[in-house]
Parts: sequence; C-alpha cells; structure tokens
Amino acid sequence: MTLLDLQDLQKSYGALAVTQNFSMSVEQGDLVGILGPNGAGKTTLFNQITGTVKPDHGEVWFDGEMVTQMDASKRCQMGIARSFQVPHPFVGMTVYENILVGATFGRSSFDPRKQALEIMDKTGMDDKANQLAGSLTLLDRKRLEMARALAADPKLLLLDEIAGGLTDSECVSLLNTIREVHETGVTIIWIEHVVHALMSVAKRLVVVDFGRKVTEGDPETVMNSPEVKSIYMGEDAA
Amino acid sequence: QSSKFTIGFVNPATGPLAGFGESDQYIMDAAKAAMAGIENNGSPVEIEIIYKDTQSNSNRAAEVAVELIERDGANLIVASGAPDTANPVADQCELNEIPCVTTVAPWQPYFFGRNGNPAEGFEFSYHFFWGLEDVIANFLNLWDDSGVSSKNVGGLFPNDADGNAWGDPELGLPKPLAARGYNVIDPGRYQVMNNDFSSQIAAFKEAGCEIVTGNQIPPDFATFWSQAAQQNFNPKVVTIGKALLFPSVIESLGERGDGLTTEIWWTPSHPFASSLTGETAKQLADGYTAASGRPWTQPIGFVHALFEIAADVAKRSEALDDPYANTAALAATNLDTIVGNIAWNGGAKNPVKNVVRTPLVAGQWQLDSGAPELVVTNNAEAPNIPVGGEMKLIG
Amino acid sequence: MQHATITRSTQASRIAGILALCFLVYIGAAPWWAGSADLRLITEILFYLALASMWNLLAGYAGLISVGQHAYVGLGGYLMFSCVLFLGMNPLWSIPVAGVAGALISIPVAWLVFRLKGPYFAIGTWVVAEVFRLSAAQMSSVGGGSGLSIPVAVMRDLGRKPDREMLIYFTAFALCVGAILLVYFLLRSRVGLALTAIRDNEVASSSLGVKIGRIKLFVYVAAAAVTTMIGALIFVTKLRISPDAAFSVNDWTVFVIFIVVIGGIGTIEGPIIGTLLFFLLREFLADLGAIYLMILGAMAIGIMLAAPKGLWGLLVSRYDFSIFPVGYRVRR
Amino acid sequence: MSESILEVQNLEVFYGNAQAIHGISLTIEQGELLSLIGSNGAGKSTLFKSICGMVRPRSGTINFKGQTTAGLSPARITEMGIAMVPEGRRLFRSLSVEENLILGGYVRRPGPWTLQKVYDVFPILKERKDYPATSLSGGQQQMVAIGRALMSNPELLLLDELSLGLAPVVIKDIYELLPKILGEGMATILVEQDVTRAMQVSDHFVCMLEGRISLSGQSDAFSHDEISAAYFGT
Amino acid sequence: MEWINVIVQGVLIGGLYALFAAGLSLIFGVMRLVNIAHGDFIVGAAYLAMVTITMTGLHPLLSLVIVVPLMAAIGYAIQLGLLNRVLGDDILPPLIVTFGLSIILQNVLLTTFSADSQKLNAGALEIGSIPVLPGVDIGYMPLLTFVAAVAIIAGLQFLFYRTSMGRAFRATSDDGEIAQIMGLDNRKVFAWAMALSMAVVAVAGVFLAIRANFDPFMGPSRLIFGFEAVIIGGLGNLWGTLIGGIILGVAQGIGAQIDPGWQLLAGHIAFLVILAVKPRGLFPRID
Ligand SMILES: Nc1ncnc2c1ncn2[C@@H]1O[C@H](COP(=O)(O)OP(=O)(O)OP(=O)(O)O)[C@@H](O)[C@H]1O
Ligand SMILES: Nc1ncnc2c1ncn2[C@@H]1O[C@H](COP(=O)(O)OP(=O)(O)OP(=O)(O)O)[C@@H](O)[C@H]1O
Ligand SMILES: [Mg+2]
Ligand SMILES: [Mg+2]
Repeated sequence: MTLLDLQDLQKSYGALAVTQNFSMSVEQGDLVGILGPNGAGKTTLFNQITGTVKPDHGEVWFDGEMVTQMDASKRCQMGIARSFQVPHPFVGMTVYENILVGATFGRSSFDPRKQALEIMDKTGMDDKANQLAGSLTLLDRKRLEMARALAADPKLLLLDEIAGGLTDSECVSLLNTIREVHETGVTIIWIEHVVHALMSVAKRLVVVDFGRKVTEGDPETVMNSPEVKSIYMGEDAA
Repeated sequence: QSSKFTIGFVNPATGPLAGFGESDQYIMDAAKAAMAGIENNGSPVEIEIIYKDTQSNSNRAAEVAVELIERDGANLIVASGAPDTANPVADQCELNEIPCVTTVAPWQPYFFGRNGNPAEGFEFSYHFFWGLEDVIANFLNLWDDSGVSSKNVGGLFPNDADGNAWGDPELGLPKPLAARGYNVIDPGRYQVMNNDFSSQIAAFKEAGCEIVTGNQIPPDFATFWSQAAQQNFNPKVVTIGKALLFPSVIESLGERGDGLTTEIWWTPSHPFASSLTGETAKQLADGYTAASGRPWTQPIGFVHALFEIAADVAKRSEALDDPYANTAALAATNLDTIVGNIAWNGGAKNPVKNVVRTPLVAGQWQLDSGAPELVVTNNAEAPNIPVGGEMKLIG
Repeated sequence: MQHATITRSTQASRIAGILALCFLVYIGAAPWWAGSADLRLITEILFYLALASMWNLLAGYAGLISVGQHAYVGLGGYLMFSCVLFLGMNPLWSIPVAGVAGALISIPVAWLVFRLKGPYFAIGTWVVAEVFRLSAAQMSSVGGGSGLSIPVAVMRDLGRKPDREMLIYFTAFALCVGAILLVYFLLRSRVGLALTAIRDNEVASSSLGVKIGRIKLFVYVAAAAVTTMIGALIFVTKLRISPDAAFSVNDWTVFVIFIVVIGGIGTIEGPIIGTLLFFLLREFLADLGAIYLMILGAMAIGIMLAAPKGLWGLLVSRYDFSIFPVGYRVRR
Repeated sequence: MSESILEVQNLEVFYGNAQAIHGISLTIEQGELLSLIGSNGAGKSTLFKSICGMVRPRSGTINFKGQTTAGLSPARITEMGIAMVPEGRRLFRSLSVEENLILGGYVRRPGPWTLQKVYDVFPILKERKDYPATSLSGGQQQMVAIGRALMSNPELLLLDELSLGLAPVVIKDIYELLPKILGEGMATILVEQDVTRAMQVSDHFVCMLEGRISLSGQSDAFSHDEISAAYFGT
Repeated sequence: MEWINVIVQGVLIGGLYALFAAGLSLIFGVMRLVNIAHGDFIVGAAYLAMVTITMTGLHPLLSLVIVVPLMAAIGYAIQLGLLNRVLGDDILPPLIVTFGLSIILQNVLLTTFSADSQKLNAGALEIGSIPVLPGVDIGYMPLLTFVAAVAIIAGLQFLFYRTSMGRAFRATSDDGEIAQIMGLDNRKVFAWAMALSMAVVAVAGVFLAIRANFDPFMGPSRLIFGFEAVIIGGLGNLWGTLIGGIILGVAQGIGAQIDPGWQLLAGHIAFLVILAVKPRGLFPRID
C-alpha cells in the first residue's frame, strides 16, 4: 500500500527552483534513502512533505488523503514526524520535556508521560532527562531530534542527516535504533551524506540534484551509476 | 489643648491641565501662613495642608483623593482644575463621607456629570463656580456689543465634559442663543487634540459665520485659528471658553491673539478681598507675580477661595474630627471671599443644592501695550466688576 | 527502566509553596488586620498583579507582545457601567458578565490582529485600543467624552463602608489569585507545554503536532476575559469612567509592561516581584511627580541593559529555583 | 622567520555551552592554498568565523601578519586584509549585483581587484549587474560572492563551501579560474565538500573531525582511504 | 466643492503624517527597531527649536540649520550608547527601552518647560494661502509641509538607493553579520541611520510646532499616526509611507466631514481595514 505519494511538486524561491517536477511514492514499510549534493533541495522536499513549506504546484498524498494544503501540526497528527537537519531543540526545556511535546501533541497517545519515558530509554537519552536541551552537544541534539519525532508515534518518519558527525560506534547504535523503529512498522525516509550508513539500512535510494530526481533504485546499482559517482561522490565517472 | 485639621488639596500640577495648578504652591504657602492663628471654640487649630498632584489624570485624581481620606485622614478635601479633577474627587468624597469643596468647573458638567439630582443634591460635596447660563448671557452681551450683521455662530465643541455640556442642544448654548436670534452652526463633537479643523471651517464659511464660539483646550484653538487663516475664514468675533484663559496661550498666538474674547471669572480688578488675608484681588495677583515672575492667571482667586472656605470651616465646625460636623459647617458657610460671597443656603445664587454661582463677566485680550492684557469689556451680568475698555472687532 | 517517575515539584518548591500559601492566607485576611487605607492599597496591588500576570501570559509565554491590553480594561469598565445603569445589575455581579462579553469581543479582534506579526502586532493592538477608546467617546449613552459616575446609591446598596470595602477586597483577591492560578495551571497543562515549545521554536513545534494558531487564540481570549473582569472591578472602585481614564495606555498597559519586565518576563514569579517593587517605588516616590516617572523610565531601561530577564530572572540564573514549578523532573 | 601569514594556536570555540572547536592549531604561509575538509558539523565554518571575528574564541590565539586579532571587530579585521566567501553565499538581497560587489570594496584596500577586473573574470556578472543579486542562478550567485570578497583586495581569502549547490560544470569553471583568481601572493583557505577536487588544487590540507584536527599534511601525501578514514572518523 | 476641499486638505495633512513617519520607517527598515519615543523626539525637537529661536531670534524655518544637526547628533549618541546594546532578535527590549525614553523625555520636557502649550510663530507664512478653486484654499504652511515631506522622502529614497551610505543601510538590514565582514561597523551604521531619522524628526518637529501648539505630552498621539502611515505603506517603502500618510489624512477628512467625532476613528478604521486585507501593507519591499 502506498503511504506517501508526491506528484509533480514544484517549488522555487524567487528565480531559484529548488524542487522541479518531483514525483515519488513510498510504500508502507519502506526505508528510502535520499542523497544528493548540498543545496539539491532535499530538505526542502521534507519541508513540503511535513507542511512547513507549501509547494507552488503539485500534490502531496499521505495515507490516502491529499494533504497539500494541510498545516504541519495536522499532518503530524496524521502520522508524519521529522527530525531537522539543523537541530531545533526547545532550548528552554529539558530533554524529557522536549520529548513530551512530541508525545503529547503527536498522533494519538493515551499516556504521553509514559510514552515519553519509553522513547527516552529507547533512544538512550535517559541519563540526560533533566538536562536543558540548550546545553546539549551536537550529537545529543541530533539524538533528541529523532527521539522527539519518534515520540509523536509516526507512521512515516523523516530523518534529515542525523548520522553526520557521529563516530563509528555511535553510528552503529544509531543504525540499530533505526532498524528497530523500522521493524515496528514505521516507514522511514532518510536524507544522509554518510553514505555507508545509509547503504547499510536503506532498501532503495533516491538521488536528487537541482531539485530533480536524478535516479532511483536499489542502493548498489544507484551508487555504482556513473552519474551519481560524478555529481555526488566527486569521483570521475571513468 | 490644640486640635488638628487636615486639608487635602487635589490639583493637576503636571500634565496637560497643569496650567490650572501653576500657582498652587504659592497660594497654598500663603494660605497656610495666614491660617496659623485660627481658633476653633476658643482653642487653637493646627492646620495641615496635604497637596496631591493628579498628573492631569482623572484616574489618579480619584486615587489620590482616596489616599487623602484613608491614609492622611483629611478632614476636608478641596480641588479645582476642570471637571476632570473636580468630579472624581467629589465622587470619592461623597462615597467615603468626607466633606469636599470644588471649583473651576462650570456647575452643569459638575452636577449633571455626576448624576446629580437637583431635588436631592449631594450630601458631602459642595461646589462654587459659574454656570453655562452665565457664559451664555455674557457671550450674548459681547456679541450684541460687537454689532456684527450675521447671526450665524460657528460652534466648536470638543467631546469632553465641558464641550458636551456647552454644546448640548437642550442644556447648552444652542437653545438660549436661538432665543436671542443667533443660530449655532454645530458640525458635531470633535476629539480633543484635533489637528484638522478643515471640515468645521468649511461649514462655517458656507454659513457665512462672523462669530465663532465654543469651548476648547488651547492646542485645539491654536490649530483651528491658524487653519482658519490659511483657509481664508476670517470671523470678526471669536469667543472661546477655557482656551483663552492663560496669558501664555495668547502670547504664543502672537499678533493673532489680539481681539480674542472670552469669559472672565476673576481679575485683579474684581472688587473683592480675601477673608483670610485681607488682601484685595489686586494685591493677591501682584503678590503672585512678584514671587513667581509670571503674569497672574484666573484660577488664582478661585484656588485661594478654596482655602478661605476651608479656614472658615475649621473655625466653625463643632467637632473637627467628625466628618458630619465638618460637613454641617461647610453647608452653613456664608463667607465673603476673594471671588465673591459663597453660601449654599438656597438663595438666588444656588441654582441647585450644593452649588454656588460666582459672578462672571466677559472681555477681550488686547495687545495694545505689547504684552497681552485681558480687558473686561462687558459687565452687564455683574455690574460691580469694573469695565476696563471697549471691545473691538478682529482684523 | 519503568520505575522512573515524573515529579513536577522539588523539595524547595514545596516548602516555598507552603510559605506562599501561608502568605496568601495572611493577605486574604487583610480586612481583619489592615486599615481602610492599606486595604485599598492592597486591592490596587492585586489589580496590577492580575493585569501583569495576564500580560505576562500573553507576551512572556505566548509571544504576543500587545501594547493594547488597556482596550480590555476599559471595555470591562464600560461593560460594568452598562450593566449597572441599563440592566440595574449589582456592580459585582456584572463582573462575570463582563468577562464573558470580553471573551466574545476578543475573538473578532484576535482574527484581525493575529494577521500581524511582531512589531506590527504590537502597533495593531494599540490601534484597536484607540478604536475602542474613540468608540466609547462616541456613545453618549455612557457619557461620551464627558464620562459618567456610578450613582452613589448603587454603591451604598453594596453595604456600609466597611462591608462594602471587604466585599470589593475579596472580589479583587479572588480575581487576582484566580488569574495567577489560571496562568499556573495553564502552564502545567498541555497548553503550557505547547506555549513553551512555541516560544522556543515555532517550526519545530508545529511539526510535532502543536496547533499554534489555536493555542495562541485560546491564550489571547483567556487573557482578554480576565483583563476585562479586572477592568470591571477597577472601575467599581474608581466610581467614575471616562474614555481617557478607561483606555489609558499609561495606566493599564505601560505600567503593566514595566512591572512585568522589571520583575522578569516569562515567569510566574516575575510579575509578583515587579508589582511589589512598582508599588514600593510609588509609595515612596510618587510625590516627586515628574521625577518619579523619570526614575521609572530609567529603571526600565536599566533593567533591559543589565538583566533582560528581569529581577526574578537574575535570581533564578544564580540559584535554580522556582516557587511555581511548571516543568517536569524525571526521577528513578 | 617563516612567511606564515596566519597562525592559529590552541583555539577553543563555544556556542553557549556547546564546544564547536577543541584546541585547533594551524598555520598558513603567504601564497599558499590550504584546503580544509571535514564532515558536516566538524567546525570548519566556525573556524572561519573565528578568524573573521564573527565569533569570539574562548581561548587560543589568532595572529594575522604577526598581529593578534583578539578583540578586533570584524570590520577592523577585514580592513587588515581578511575576506571570506561565506557558506551559503549570503548575498545582500536588496542590493543589485554591482552594489554587492561595490560593498565588498567598502574598506578600500589598494590592490589589483577592481570592479572591472571582477567583470573581466566573470563576464556574465557585467551583463547582470543591475539585477537583484538573489535573482541569479546559484552558480552566478557564487561568482558574486567570490567577486565581493575579492573586491576588498584581501591577503587572506577564506572560501567556505565553494561549490555548494553548484552544477558540476560551474564547479569545473570556478576551479579552472581559481589559480587566476588567487594570483600571486594571496593566501587561501578552501573548505570543500568535494574532497578529491580540493586535494587536487591545494598544497596542504587539514582534515577536521568534531572540532579537532584528525589529519593534516601535504595534499598528495595520503591515500584516498586514509583521508576518508580521517574524514568519517572510522 | 466641499468634497474636493476635504480631499485636498486631507492630502496636505497626509504630508505631515508622512513627515512623522519617514524617520520611523527608516529605522524600522534598517534595524527593525520600533521606536516608541519617536513622537516624543518630535516634540523634543520642537522645544529645541523654541529654545534656539529665543536665543538667536532666527525664523523658525531657519532654526532648522541648528536643530537638524543637533538632533542628528543626539540620535547618533543614543543609538551608540543605548539602543545598539538592546537590538537583537527579540523585539521587546528595544521596545521597552524606547518606552522608557519616551516617559523620561516627556517628564524632562515637563520639568524644563512646564506643561504650558507652546507654538512657534512663523508670522505671515502661517496664515497666508493660495486660493486654487472657490472654497478651496491651500495654506502656505500645509503646502510647505507637504513639499518638505516629498522632498525628504525623495532625498531619503536617493540616499537609500543611490549612495554608499544607503548601500550600507540596506546591506546591514539584509544581513548584519555578513555586512560586518565587508568592513561595515553595524553599530555605526545603525547610529547613522538613527542620526538621519532624528534629522527628519527635527524637520517634523519644527513643522508641527509651526502648525499647532505642542506640549510635553503630545508625542504619543502623533506617534500612532506615524506608525499607521509606515505600516499602511509597507515596511521599507518610503514612497509607500507618503501614500500611507495621505490615505490616513484623507480618511480622517472624510470621517470629519460625516461627523467630527468620526475623524480619528475613520483614520484608524482605514488602517485596520487595509491590514485586514494586506497584512504587510500596500507596498511591502522587505519581508
Ligand atoms: N526559505 C528559503 N529562501 C530562499 N532559498 C531557500 C530557502 N530555503 C532553501 N533555499 C534554497 O534552496 C536550495 C535547496 O535547499 P535545501 O535545504 O533543500 O538543500 P538540501 O538538499 O537539503 O541541502 P543540504 O544537503 O546542504 O542539506 C538551497 O539553494 C537553499 O539555499
Ligand atoms: N550559531 C550556532 N549556535 C550553536 N551551535 C552552532 C552554531 N553554529 C554552528 N554550531 C555548531 O558548531 C559545530 C560546528 O559547526 P560548523 O558550522 O562550524 O561546522 P562545519 O564544519 O562548517 O559543517 P558544514 O560542513 O555543515 O558546513 C556544529 O556542531 C554546529 O551545530
Ligand atoms: Mg538539507
Ligand atoms: Mg560549514
């Protein structure tokens, strides 16, 4: 069953077209990786899926409903949650309270406090529960991004560069968390520059450049395509 | 043994109404000195005057009145400075059962603005000043003197306590003026601190008005007056209440201040003397000018009279610490003050209970000597006040 | 792992809470220990505290910097006068009526001013208050620009002087305590969680399901309702209303803003500290007239330069402490 | 006495409580092109901002031409001869292309770069000189950003994410122009996501990881794998 | 004819409002500062002119030669010494500081000059007029005010879009951080903007003082018209500010023609209606 369907999205900022004729669909239970050069329009694509940016043209369908003009908060309650590339923690709140916001206002949750505790444990943030989010290190901010999104109990989880800056072992534990979440039936779309991490979990890769979809397919094929090698890896196609 | 009598004095010392309180300190000091030897039933009375500034804010006027009553234990409250000061102070006194004397507000906005019922009057609040009937009579006298041909009179009334009372079609100027053949062109109430009188000027021009009247605050009049010139509206007689009270205002108008006419409540030539100091009106005014270096203003006499009445109550009250006794003494006042006789005994000068009318004349600001001089030109309403000159037309 | 528990208060805050409660009871009993003058002063302090708490709720928590809250104070006053004069109601009973009416009126106002952001919002609310003031001045049935007094008889019906004062005092006390508790419980509820999140980051909160528009509207309407009720009661004690006094930007907005920023914006305790300080200054300096106002202005500037989070903020940054804890602590 | 134009020693930078740079030291010689690589959030931009005076280091020293920049305003540092092409271009959107360039020359340092010279290098900008800067394509905007930095005739040029968001062909052009742009004597630090490319043009490189230097040296002295290990911290 | 007169006089008043607004618009645009004390500065400038005239005997319009640079210097100093320290993302601190300045200034003026209202006397200039149509006269002063407003706005427009200082203003307003590494000192740029704004304030103050009486407390009531004009015109658009002023003036004139009580109300309602339809003003330039 198709969970997310993007149809011919277009978005420009003035003369700068950041999304162009973009169509893509994601099946329930999928784990899709998105990669592409900086400024390719990946984050903007997420913004259009979550509703913080409205496309100039095209439609966003989620769970069988057209959500193109819906508010971000409404979409979250339908089951779309995200992490931000630049972490946006609520700096005046503790880690627990940050997660509680997701648990309280996200998709139905009947005991937000308990759910927030569970998520905190699951993402390994329990020892920092009472710390102010403003004082977290980058790494923890990124973890918090994901924890908060998970607390909203999403059907579709959008992750924007959460592995950047992680050491290898941290990366492994992150990958485990992502796998666990995925196994509970959550569909995931993950933007990542840390290619090896992405490769190890993604079922499918989509490559974006200049706001267009360049290629898509299974990770091996995509990564070996000369196009990707040249535009993304900076390697000679030869 | 000596007893104590505390007089609370509420007036605007700061803010847009500060002109009314300009001489307060001088008068208060002089009055305090003069009250030194007062006796009540043979024993000396220690008089204290506590002054509170309203900052020209009627909220604050009510607040400080309460403070005087509750905190400072005032036995009598006196206040002046337009209905914005007098009314809230009187209201608080009435409710908190402390006697109160107010002035410098025409009696209609004072009395009807406080829901006064002419049959009942008030219990604790007393007032002395002139009323609209006086102003109307004086204005009509002035205009009859002027000999202008057009009977259309432009009316400038702001949307404030004074303006609404003056412009009221029933109780204000229009009806009595109509009775004498004058027709008031009244475009409606404007908001104070107006900066555009074009629509009024257009209406007055249209009707061919040669007389303009009304009640304005000084800034509004100044704006009107220069716009009138700009838009080629040149009335021959301009008779405005309130705005033309203070010499500083006239000075600021320069040449254009010459010939403006207004009601006159008090001048140094009023033939009255203080019951407290024995000074004549002229002596009082000169004393102020000497002490402050500023020209005399009309409120001087009235503020002084407040203290004359207070001293009189302190002398006559049967029990200085009993508000009812003090009120009874106040009610029984019959005193010749520097603004004339004050008595709330139901005589001819009491239009309603609790109000005494003081004499009013009319006159003109004349610039003959360079500095503006307020000259009484018509005393038909109070012949005991001498006339100082002839009225002339503007322009 | 599941033996973690959530607490919302600390030992210190519980002790402080008990002390605060004792103080509250003491203040509540003021009619029995305070003279008539002090009682009035405390009543006025309660008014300002309630107004400051409401402005703090708007600006400090919901980010709605309004310079037009005097619109609702004046509205309350006029509603009370209308109830008394036209419906013959008891002035105190007209207060809840004013509250409901204020809430209803604030909804279309919110629709208009919420279209504006930041400084535009601030100016927009000020203009709305001007419109209220000028409209009141056009209504001759409530005195127009001249203003109007409550018939003394109506006040006398409330009882003899001491009884009447006690009645007004308790109403003010109830309103003020109610206002603070409203803020406190609102902040402890999910609304508070949402408000803090919105204050920190609007985009992230809306992506987590927080309905920003609805929450802000709710807070605006609640603040308007309470402010209107306080306005109604204020003018019961003033006895007299006029457009300039009722919609005075200095009395009901500027001073209130000063109170909140001096005490500490965005905390429940801030307005309390601010109000006490404001009245302390006023008691000692008000007779200086113009100088007093200059000192007040200079203080506001000084606080902004030295401690933008206000006096309470300064204290909290030294000692992490709160009398009204609204956060969550995880213990295991 | 070396010709080093910039010396950074034991630099520590914090954003609030979060430390972004943990004790970095590096030097760059006159005329040298140093490439600074490192993954997202490694602290490269933060290092640049510290050099320009936009963020204040908590400790450590930065000496430019033998003189400390501590306590100097960014404006003053620019006057001394440091210019930056910031990450994300950050052109002034209410200024036209030409105005952006003119503003770059605000400090009026003498030197070879003039409006005319910039137009010679990037002829397309002359055609578009009166357009709002942000209406240009990404690559053209990057040219404006570079031109704007050159206009101050800097002795040290900081290029942050030079090829960010640019089409490969534009990148190729810019890299071909780079030697011409840098000319003789201008020291340059280049931050680039495209590691291979950066290595090709630079003399030395420094690789940063989580605010520390994880590898540095001669650009041609290390294998792709060694560099990628330092890059990802594997 | 009546209505023509209403429109003509309304447009002329709009010139005065635009003068109030031009300085506000400038600093609003450059540094997002909401200057609550702007109205009081206008009144302060009027007093400064009054003192200058008493001391030198200059004609009010000539007093500008002294008042303009003096006010500009004051603005420069206030910005550098005070306002720069509270500028930031949060609009509240500068708002409070200017609120504080407003109260201080009002009371300093009160204690120095008393509450008496004052006026500058410009002699014949003040009362003369040009008859344009029967029943429609254009006073010299309102015309001069309008012309001054147009000239000042044209001047600011030129300065903003054609000069190096204007580039510095725009660049700093676009991206203050990057402007710094171009060698611009933000604090000085802001100080110059404030100085310029205060120079305009000086002109507005003198024209206001010739037109009508002023007292220490009239600032806020003038300020609100200025803000309305700025917002109606759209942020950062100087000509928009003039149009905003004219819309206000004409709306007030039409309101007054219906009933003088509606004069101010009509202006405010026009403002609110425009905002309901276009929340960012009629001609926004900056968002
Ligand atoms: N609000 C905006 N206004 C103008 N331009 C924008 C805006 N948001 C994004 N852009 C531009 O759109 C382009 C795409 O941005 P986006 O953040 O989607 O890229 P990305 O693919 O996520 O890049 P990265 O890998 O660096 O995160 C960039 O050039 C960016 O500068
Ligand atoms: N203004 C800021 N406030 C707080 N933290 C910041 C700020 N700017 C950067 N950081 C943090 O400092 C660290 C270093 O960031 P920096 O931008 O210097 O990295 P970078 O190497 O330039 O990364 P990129 O390749 O993404 O440009 C990161 O953890 C980042 O989140
Ligand atoms: Mg991105
Ligand atoms: Mg960077």
